[in-house]
Amino acid sequence: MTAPALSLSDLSVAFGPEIAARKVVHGVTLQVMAGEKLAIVGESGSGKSVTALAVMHQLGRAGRIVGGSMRLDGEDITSLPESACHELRGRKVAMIFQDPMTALNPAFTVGRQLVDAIRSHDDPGRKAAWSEAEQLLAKVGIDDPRRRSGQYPHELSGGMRQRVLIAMAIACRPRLLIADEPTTALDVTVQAQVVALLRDICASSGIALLFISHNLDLVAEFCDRIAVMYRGRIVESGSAEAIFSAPRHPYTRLLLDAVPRPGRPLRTAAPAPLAESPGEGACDYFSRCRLADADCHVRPALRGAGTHLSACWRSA
Amino acid sequence: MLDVVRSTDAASAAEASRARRPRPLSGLAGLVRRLAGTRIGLVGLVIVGLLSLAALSAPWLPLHDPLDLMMEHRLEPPGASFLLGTDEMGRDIFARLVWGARGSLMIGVLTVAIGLSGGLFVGTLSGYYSGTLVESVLLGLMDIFAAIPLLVWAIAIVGIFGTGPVQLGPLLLPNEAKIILLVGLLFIPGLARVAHGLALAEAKADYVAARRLQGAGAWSIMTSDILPNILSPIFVQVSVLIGIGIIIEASLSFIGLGVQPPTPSWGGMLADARSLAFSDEWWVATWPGLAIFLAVIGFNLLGDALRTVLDPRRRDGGPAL
Amino acid sequence: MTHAQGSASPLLAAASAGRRYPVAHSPLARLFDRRTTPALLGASFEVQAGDILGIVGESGSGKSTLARLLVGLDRPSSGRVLFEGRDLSSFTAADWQRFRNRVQFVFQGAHTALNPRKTVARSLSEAFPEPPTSGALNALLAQVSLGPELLDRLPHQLSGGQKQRVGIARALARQPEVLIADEPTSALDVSVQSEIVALLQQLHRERRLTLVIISHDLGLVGAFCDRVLVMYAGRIVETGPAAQILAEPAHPYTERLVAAIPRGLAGRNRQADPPLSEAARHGGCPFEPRCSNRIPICAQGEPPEVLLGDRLVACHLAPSRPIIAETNP
Amino acid sequence: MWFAGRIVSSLAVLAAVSVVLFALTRLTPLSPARIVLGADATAEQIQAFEHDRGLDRSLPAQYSAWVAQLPRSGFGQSYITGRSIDLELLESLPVTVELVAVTFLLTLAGAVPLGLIAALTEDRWPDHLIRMLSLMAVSVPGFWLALILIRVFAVKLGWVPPIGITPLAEGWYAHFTSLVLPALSIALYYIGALSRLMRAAVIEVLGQDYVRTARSLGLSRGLVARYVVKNALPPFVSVAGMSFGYMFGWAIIIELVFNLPGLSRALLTAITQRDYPMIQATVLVVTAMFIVSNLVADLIQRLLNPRLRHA
Repeated sequence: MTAPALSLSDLSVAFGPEIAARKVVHGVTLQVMAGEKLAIVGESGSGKSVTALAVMHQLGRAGRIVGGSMRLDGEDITSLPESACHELRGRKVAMIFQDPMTALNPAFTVGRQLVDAIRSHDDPGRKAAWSEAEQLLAKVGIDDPRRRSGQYPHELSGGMRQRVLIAMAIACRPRLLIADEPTTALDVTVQAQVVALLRDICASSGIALLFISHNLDLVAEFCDRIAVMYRGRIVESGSAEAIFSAPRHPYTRLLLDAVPRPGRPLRTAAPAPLAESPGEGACDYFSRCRLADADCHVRPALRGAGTHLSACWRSA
Repeated sequence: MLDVVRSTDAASAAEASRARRPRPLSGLAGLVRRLAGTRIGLVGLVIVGLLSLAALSAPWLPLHDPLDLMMEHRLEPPGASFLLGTDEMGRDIFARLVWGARGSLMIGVLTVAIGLSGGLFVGTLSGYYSGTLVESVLLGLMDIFAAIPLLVWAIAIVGIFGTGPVQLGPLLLPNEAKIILLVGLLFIPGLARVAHGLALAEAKADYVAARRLQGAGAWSIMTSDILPNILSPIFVQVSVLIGIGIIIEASLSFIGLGVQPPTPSWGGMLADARSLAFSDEWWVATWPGLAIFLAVIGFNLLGDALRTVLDPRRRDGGPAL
Repeated sequence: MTHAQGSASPLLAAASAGRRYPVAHSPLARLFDRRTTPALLGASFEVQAGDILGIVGESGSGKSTLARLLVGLDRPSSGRVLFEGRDLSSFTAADWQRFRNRVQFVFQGAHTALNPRKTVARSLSEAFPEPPTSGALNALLAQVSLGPELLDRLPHQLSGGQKQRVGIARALARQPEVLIADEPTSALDVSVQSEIVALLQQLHRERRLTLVIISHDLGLVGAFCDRVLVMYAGRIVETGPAAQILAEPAHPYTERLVAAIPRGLAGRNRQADPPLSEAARHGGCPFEPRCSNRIPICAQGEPPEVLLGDRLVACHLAPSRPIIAETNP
Repeated sequence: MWFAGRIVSSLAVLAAVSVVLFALTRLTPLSPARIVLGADATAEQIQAFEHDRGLDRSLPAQYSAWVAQLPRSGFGQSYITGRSIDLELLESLPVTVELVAVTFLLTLAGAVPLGLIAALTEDRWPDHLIRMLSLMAVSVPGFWLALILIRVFAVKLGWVPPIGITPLAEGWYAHFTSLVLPALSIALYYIGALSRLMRAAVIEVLGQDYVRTARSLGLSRGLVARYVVKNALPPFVSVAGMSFGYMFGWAIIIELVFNLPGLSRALLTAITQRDYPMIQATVLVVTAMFIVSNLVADLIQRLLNPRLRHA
């Protein structure tokens, strides 16, 4: 049996100095198989982006991994020296970010940046890299790649820039592609195209995709599995079908109800009145939960039969 | 190592350790307390505080007369009777330093006061009326001002008008006042440019549009919304500019165009000591130079501390001259 | 026929309102460079009291410009904006005062909507014509389900949803009849979005507030508004009842917008439209370069506005398309 | 197109500045005739002097006459010596320009690497050290530093001549070393100021999304550094250009300390003698240098920034 493209077990990440460290990711466990598309869904501050940055070893100086382990393609990458990180990034795992307007270097042409990405691992030589760059641009659906590669980022639309970034990310054929809200800053029609492009790339190249979003409707359209995060913990995980059609955690249900959908009246209940404040170790969702009762003063573990797990005492 | 985390998640996580919005000034006392909380701010406060105290209390301090020519004590080295020694004319160097601080600090502070009020006025007005003739005219004027190499013009103008007092209407301006006015005016364009950029960004902010929808007038919006919001990044530069003002004053006095003798000034003392700088009477040229250095570094330290305290996001190197 | 403040006049209306911005920034440069870029090419529509109107379009479609014209933040460079039948450009200072008491604006909940140095209490107090009592402030906050403990807070001490609620409260201070909201939820998390939408709905219900919601999210607008106005490249391309537009879009651009709404499992394996040239078109239909149904005439003449049942559609092909919704009850 | 516009506006600014300068020299309460002719000159003599030089005409008339003679006879003649001001400037200007050029090169050589090192080691000891040193550098008055340098390197150690400039004829090396101390006296401040600026610009760029993109793709350190520097340079170039102009001001003071035969001597002599045409010419030349250096900085900035180039 092949090793998963990415496997996180009990990963914890904290920010801030040692004495005043604040844990923002608590014991996250997940796996992404080759060619599989996993979505992490949650609101801002839920720790979904931090999890991704931890995999990239790009937590910055303030953040660090304080527990658990990460394996990429079977290889332990929990703690790596800087030189090994350089080997890791781009070649084994690549990441695209939310805002394509700022993610490209304004001082260089897009072709040059793509070529730099291609040549940073297994340099095929300048000429070969340029022709490869044009092929990549064509592959991500950019017309007239030769002309486009000579242009600067400010001459391209947002959708086109995100395509260029995707081309750069897959330039060195990584095993895993992490996309952190890659469509949030784009217009809806462009958003649909970018999602379709990511889906096609995974299907044709076998790259595993970790897709981070706050929109459950969007990820349910094309991801195989979904993990819902809340306050640094996975509160529900399972196949997209299971989560979407039979959500178990009240937070997942809230996320599903919150997105307006044509043909369905908005179910917009006023926020639940704040229950008595929970103590240490209570369920994180306690104060927002309508179902909370005495059991919920103890945080539930992620549990369930089969592959559909949830962390709620009320879930069936 | 060099990574700077920018994603929303990570940023909110790091928020605990680093404030992202400038906190509002809660009075001068609060500001001083926060400055003293940083190491460089504390050093800066102590230096600037001691110098100001010395300058203000000079008449009441048990000092020799700074103008008294004690020819029998010419060029005495530092010692018990003359703390820092005497100069070529037998004047007490320590007393002259303390009295010289008055001119230096006053000129430094007042030039910046002029530059600041002018710069804020022009910057706020032109930023608020962006895209109108008001902005074009004001910025054009500032461009002309900014095309002036400050020091050369100061030298030339003082040269042209002479170092004597100048009658300006009912006012008789001593040379110090001329320098203050001149350097202050020349400080305006730099500050106005910065203020303009900041005011422009604020004027485009939605909360300003909201104020207009409430029917608030331009003046009210400029004074109660825009000005308070651009103040702290500008304030950061003030301290540094005071230091520059002090250096300019000392330089002008050094070449004889600044504070006129017999009034003691640090630059003037160095001019007197020029020939001695190469001899063994090292103290004559050392102390006034050190005094300038200390004063300027005090203000620069304060400036750095202000930057950390008031505006953690902007980290520019301050104005260069 | 003229209405003098007659009840027949719509509350708020735009009559071929357009806005062009000069390319040159300074008035001096404008003497030499007279080029302008159009942000809005002429929009006509009416808002009746009690309506919830949604204006949808992608970035650069002119929807925010339109919102600014409606509320008087900007003046049209062609056409007119009318309030109760009167042209805003003929307003006196007293008229503006009255207008501002009746029409207010909610900004995108981004970080610049509130002055970072003013407490909630101060920001709200300024919204009243007269300095309010603390009771009035508390009552205002209560309308947006916020407690008085927030009054002393500064914007950076509020969550995104709280900030947006304060923004709505600020607009409500003068008890307006019309609220125009520009992307009121786009800066917020989905779960908070729905709370803001619920609040706006509640205000509409309880105070018969007329709402104009500007958004890029057709899903949101469709679920929330009575009528929707779809904009593309500075033009209104389709207007009609929200349910009809969502169910049976008549304009090819609207069709694309509807198709792009994420719909969860139902949208699985849906094929996205292929990306098409994004070049702008001069003369002819603005959507022609991106349109998959285009015919030769689309490149030549501006499409006429065609009335299809309750809907207005600006498309050369519109008359020939079968409209099912029209025949359905 | 852009450049043409920029040149026109620069010329306009220069013209405006010359008007201000001209007006200032003519508005002084002291007639130059008093100074040239001495205290016991008669009223007739003064009138004749003023008439000769057109000083009794209206200000606009004087200005247009001055502008009209510029292309023919340059800046005219000195009131005092009667010598051609152009010749006088031709002797003194090269010295100052050379001093400023050496100063500028020293500044760049110091500020760029120090700023880079500080930015790349942000908040660790090399950064703290460089920041502390640069803070001290911007606090030292240049003329005092000059006195110290002379005492240490010229008088005590005898490495370089204490004052004056060794002509190029006596050898390249001797010529250069005679310029090092004055140049260093001016440069130290700018090394401090510009290294701080460089540090700030690099740190700003390091925080940009595209640097994160480059890192997340595993681009080599060298490449990332090139990405960073190219984006950090524009703000640096603009201030460096301005500094080049300002250095002329400090050069005037430092030249005095080192007794260099540059613009300083010309200007300060003219000032003590109230030689208004000379003052005017000197200040205008320095101002023109300042404007040109800003223009060049703008040009470089445009070349570095494709966004501006295409605008």
